[in-house]
Amino acid sequence: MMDYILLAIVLAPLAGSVIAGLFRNQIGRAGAHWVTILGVAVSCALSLYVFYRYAFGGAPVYNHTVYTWMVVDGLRMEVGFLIDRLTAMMMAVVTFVSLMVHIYTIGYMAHEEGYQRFFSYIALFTFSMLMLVMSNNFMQLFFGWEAVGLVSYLLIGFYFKRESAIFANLKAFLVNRVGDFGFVLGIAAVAMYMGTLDYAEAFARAPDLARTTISVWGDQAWSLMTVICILLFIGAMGKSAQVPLHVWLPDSMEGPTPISALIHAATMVTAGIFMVARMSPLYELSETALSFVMVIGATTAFFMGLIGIIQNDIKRVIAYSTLSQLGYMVAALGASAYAAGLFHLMTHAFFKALLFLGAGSVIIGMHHDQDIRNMGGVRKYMPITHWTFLIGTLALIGFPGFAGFFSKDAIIEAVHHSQIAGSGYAHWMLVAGVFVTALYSFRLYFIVFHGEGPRDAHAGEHLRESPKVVTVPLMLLAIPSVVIGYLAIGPMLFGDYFDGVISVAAIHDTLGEIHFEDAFTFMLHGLTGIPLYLAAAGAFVAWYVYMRRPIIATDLATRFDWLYAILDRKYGFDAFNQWVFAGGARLLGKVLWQAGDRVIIDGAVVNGSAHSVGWLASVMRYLQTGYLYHYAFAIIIGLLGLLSWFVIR
Amino acid sequence: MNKIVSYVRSLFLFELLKGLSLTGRYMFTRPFTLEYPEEKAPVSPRFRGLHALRRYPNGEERCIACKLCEAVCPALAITIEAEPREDGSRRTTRYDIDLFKCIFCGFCEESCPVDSIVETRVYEYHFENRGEQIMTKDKLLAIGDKYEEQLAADRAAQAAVR
Amino acid sequence: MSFEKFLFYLFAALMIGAALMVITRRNPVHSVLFLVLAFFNAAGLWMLAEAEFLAIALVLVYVGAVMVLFLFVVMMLDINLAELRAGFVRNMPVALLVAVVMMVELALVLGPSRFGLDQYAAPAHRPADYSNTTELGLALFTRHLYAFEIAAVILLVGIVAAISLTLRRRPDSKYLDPGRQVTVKARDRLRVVRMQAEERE
Amino acid sequence: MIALSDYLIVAAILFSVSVAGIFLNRKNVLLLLMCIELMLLAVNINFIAFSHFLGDVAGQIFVFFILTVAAAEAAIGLAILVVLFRSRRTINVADLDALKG
Amino acid sequence: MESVIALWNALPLVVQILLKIVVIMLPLMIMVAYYTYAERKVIGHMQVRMGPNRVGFFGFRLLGLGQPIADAVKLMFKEIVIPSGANKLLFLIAPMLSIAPALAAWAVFPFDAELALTHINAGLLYILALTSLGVYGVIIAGWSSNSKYALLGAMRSAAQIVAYEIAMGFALVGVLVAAGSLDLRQIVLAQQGSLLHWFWLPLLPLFVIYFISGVAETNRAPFDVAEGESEIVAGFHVEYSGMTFAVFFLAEYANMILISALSSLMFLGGWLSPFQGTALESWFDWVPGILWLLAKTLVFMFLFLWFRATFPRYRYDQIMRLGWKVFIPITIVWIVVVGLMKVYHTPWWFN
Repeated sequence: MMDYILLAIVLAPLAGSVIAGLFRNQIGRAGAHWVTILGVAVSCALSLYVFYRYAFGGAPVYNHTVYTWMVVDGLRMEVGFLIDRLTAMMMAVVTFVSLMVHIYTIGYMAHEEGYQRFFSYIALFTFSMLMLVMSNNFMQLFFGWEAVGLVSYLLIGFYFKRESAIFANLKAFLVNRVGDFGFVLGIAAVAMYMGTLDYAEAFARAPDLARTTISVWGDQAWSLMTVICILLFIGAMGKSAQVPLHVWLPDSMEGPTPISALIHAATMVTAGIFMVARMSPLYELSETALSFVMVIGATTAFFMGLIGIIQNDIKRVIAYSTLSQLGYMVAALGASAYAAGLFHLMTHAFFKALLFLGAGSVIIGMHHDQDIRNMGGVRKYMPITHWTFLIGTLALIGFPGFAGFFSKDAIIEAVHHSQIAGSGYAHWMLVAGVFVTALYSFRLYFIVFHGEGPRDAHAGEHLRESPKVVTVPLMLLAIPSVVIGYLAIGPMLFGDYFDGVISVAAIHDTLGEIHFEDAFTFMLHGLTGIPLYLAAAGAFVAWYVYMRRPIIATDLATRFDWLYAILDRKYGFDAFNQWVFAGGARLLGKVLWQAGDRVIIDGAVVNGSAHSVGWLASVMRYLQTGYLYHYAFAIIIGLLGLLSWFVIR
Repeated sequence: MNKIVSYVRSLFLFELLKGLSLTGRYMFTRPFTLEYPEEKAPVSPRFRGLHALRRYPNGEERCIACKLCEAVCPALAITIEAEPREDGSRRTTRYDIDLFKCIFCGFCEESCPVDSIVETRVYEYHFENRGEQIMTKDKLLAIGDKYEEQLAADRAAQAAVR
Repeated sequence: MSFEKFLFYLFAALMIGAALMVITRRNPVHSVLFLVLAFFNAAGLWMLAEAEFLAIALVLVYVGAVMVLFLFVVMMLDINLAELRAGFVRNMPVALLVAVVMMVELALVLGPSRFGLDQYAAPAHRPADYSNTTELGLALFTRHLYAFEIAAVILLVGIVAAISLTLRRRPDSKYLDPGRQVTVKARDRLRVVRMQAEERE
Repeated sequence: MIALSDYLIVAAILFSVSVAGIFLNRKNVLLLLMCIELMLLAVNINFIAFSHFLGDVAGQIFVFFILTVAAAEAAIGLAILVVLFRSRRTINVADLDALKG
Repeated sequence: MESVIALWNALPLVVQILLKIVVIMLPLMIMVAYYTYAERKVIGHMQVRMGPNRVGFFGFRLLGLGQPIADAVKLMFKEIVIPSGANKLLFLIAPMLSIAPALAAWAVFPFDAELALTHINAGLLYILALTSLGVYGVIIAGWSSNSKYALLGAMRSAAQIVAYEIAMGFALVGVLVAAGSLDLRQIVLAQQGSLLHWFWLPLLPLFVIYFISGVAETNRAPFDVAEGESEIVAGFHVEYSGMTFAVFFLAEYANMILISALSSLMFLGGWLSPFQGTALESWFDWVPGILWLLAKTLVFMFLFLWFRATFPRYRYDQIMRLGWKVFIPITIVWIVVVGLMKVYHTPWWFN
């Protein structure tokens, strides 16, 4: 029974995607969204059922191979499903958000070209993501990993006639390649040293290899586990956009807004988080790797948030916010608070999707103008969007009682309790990040929804609430954004929800050190902590600077122009990449082109052989009279010669 | 559907079998053949057979050499030469019909003002030597004499419609 | 000289003679007919070598079909014979030289000293109930099945090639399809339109 | 008794005759084709003779295939000839020098 | 009786063979002669005429039975005109080439279980080879006449014969698959049992195609475009007269008889009694097999005439279409079917 349910979960979106993609002209626009939504809805319903069974029914872990692709030298390449509470939660989140996005898309894309193609892509994405989270082996994980990357590429470049979109998707693709390179190496290392691609077997063998060292280059001894974990984490850095592989995510906002919500906020980018959590038995064996993870995460969390403050594109602000929040999750992972990371992942999925969709709703209202400087006072025209967006913002900054509050507080607490190297730095970064988060969030909120009406009066006339297909998902997403933290913190973080799924070494058990009685007391405890006041300060500063005295903002910008410039250039990552990697590659290409291609291949091999053949042919031409009988005579004379040789011999 | 039916029909050769059955049926009907020399088909009074020149009952030849028949003959089979006889009346000195040219159209008979040149019911004749096919005046008159009775009767019988 | 030997020499002589005629006749039609004769005699030789099936097949395939094709083409083409004969006499000495040298050499290689009766004894005659066809069929459909199928494919390709080479589409030719004429029904062609009667002016 | 060498020499003579034919009628594609047929016949006689004397039916199988291929060859050759004649109004080999380099 | 056998054995071999040939040829020639007579009679009656009925013997008309003899005598005494520019040798050889295969085929024809001139085990192949030679007479006659009409007729005829020979050959392949032998006697014996065991039933399409191809092979109506009186006067034998023409004439009818006989041999059980396997079998024991064969052959011969009286001439392209696009595919398909029936031992024929 379970087999069929799981297969149905995976294959229903795929079927929808295939039908919508291949028969797009036959089924038309409505057909495309019906078929994909049906597929995803089936998938979602079944996922929720599975989630119910695992979360409340206590169903046993399901780990079976469905199909063996091939067996190479004992290495089995299989398609299989590993379903436990982690997976069940991911499935539920992925399919639910995906379903919301599907419905929302009907409204958002209503007048766009490539409607069917879009639905095909997002359904395909759902399939890929499910394959990723449900896999029970590295092989399938990698398949899903690459498949979501592919869909992401396709979707960022959805407006393929727009040059910036092309650049953005190429950028995403290339940056992800860097990460994936590490990821593949990590998988290869797992296959090489553990001789298996199956999670369960690999985890079982991992402790035996904890002391193993290898020499990567030189004579330096590296801990095998550290190497594997860091390599895998490089993959996660690519996919989850951690510094310095984060550069693609802001640019990916070139894609349509539902995509930004679905892929670049709620689901795909969390693949890295999920993967690290899934690999917790490996990471627990390497403190170095954990430190690395934590530092990277904390850095991302703070510095990316800073950039968000000065962005003017509504989606980019949220994108940087996403980066920052991903940094929080990664930092939680580094602190071995996998559950906290996943908890934040879940809450973040809801409220970030909500924010993105809300932003999208505003964008629809503004007729696809994304610049916040042109907005303002939208509150009056779009009440539902406004209220849901406000909920999302509060959840994001961690307003007590909202989802983000619980998860973020838990992370900060966990990092605070962590003892590994870098935890002090990480803690301060994260705490400072809270202020930054509140600042950019409310800056965005105030600029967009309050203040003077739209700068372009003409736009204001047409500004009205978005259709039902847009607002309903917003409302549906707003509910979990408020309550999910309160409901889920108990079982997920401090209960037994992840027992047997995530393994945490006793010395790393940072969550265990947090004092927790129930969600309400946890909330009350939060009221006494610094983060809340920092958040409130951030919100206040945002109000004061951007609403009350807008002059301060420009004044600050001119006074601290060096800082502004740094932030505006995003710390120069792009320029660096452009100059070093792109320029270097170009230089290398030029050298190869000039020396390798033109001189050696073209000159010597191709033209050289052609010339020699030409010369040979000019000599041989005299043999080629074109008369049939000359050839016949040649044959006969040859035969005579052969015969003579026989006779004389 | 129609196509399929016709294809199946053609495959089973229905039409051919129908044709075969038709000829097969006729094979057993009585032949219509007349065994000619012994049996002869009836001949119409208007039959256009061998030519003849008629005479008046008093023995005077009817032909007055008006040459209408010569003029009307589409095959140019008739050749007439004429001179005044001693008694001054115009009569032919030569009246030849080349039977190899003649197409038996009957125009000469129609054009004749005196019912002189006529076509008899005779269709059994033959030639054995070159030149015999030219019916001279003498031969024609002889034929006319021989069948005068029947010729007269046929003309009389047809008088109403001529 | 046994009867068999007599037959052999008769067939051989006729065949060689016919072959000589093939290459020397002025008229290609005669050449083809002599070629047919040569094939007949070759079939006789094969009979003597107890290859009955192939002997008959030679007649059937070559004489019955291939040579008819040749004849057909020769008759159909309006060939300028004089032009093609040019150089016949001039080439004669070379041709004779090459042929004779080749013949002598071949005879030396294949002569009785290597392939005589003492080297290869004549096999005993087959019993009367021996069927060459059966044996050939058994070998053909078992051991040589793939080759047989390839041969079939080659023939098919030959058919296709020959047809596609010579097929000429004549777009200007007009013709009727009596089948369709016969099957047509009145209602396919005739449409009865009910019209309002017009008033007289 | 007829010796194997008898067959072989008959075939050799036939082969030489056809070679001479190729030399003599080098301008006439039709006769060239016929000479090729003669050559194949000579080869076939050899195969049959060997098959007979060695008691191996494989030689006859080979002849069978040669017959097949030769029939196809003749058909295609003649088809080419006809097409050629249609376009050039001649079958003179000397006029067919499009292959000339 | 013994004395006759002794006398026979005393004769030299050559004479024996000649006598045997005469014994076969004489009735055949008489049959050919009277076949022409029958043709005129039958077609006459189908067209509600009487046909020849005058020439008789000794002053008696006898339904015109003397007609073929009279025709033969007339043709024998007519002048053989050789057209100017004709290739004289080939012109004279052509009729012989035309009739020779038609007669030679009878050498292996089994008239009864033991009654055949020679018995070879590849008889079917032999007959196929010989019938494939018939085209030479036509083609050489057409070419050597130095006449456009004759050449056109020969071309048509050659193409037609070659085309239909393939269908015919395939039909025969079906027969030999069914019988499992190339031996004509074995083919007949394989049909033993009853009327329903004869091959006409399992090989019905092949049977029909074989016979129709036979009609086309002999250039008979409705496939007689090679003669095509209306367009090319008389086809390949326009220029022939007298005895040379007579030989062509004979060849045509001899071929028709051969096709008929072969059809009855291969599809209607040859000399086998049609009452075999029924209650009537013993009643007809006294009938010699050859009479059954003759009766079956006569049926086919009658069919030839019937066709001619019934069907209008095919157009040339239709003939080619029928041969290549209809008959050959059908035969190939049916050979496969026969093969399957054989493999699976379909009752009643192949068990």
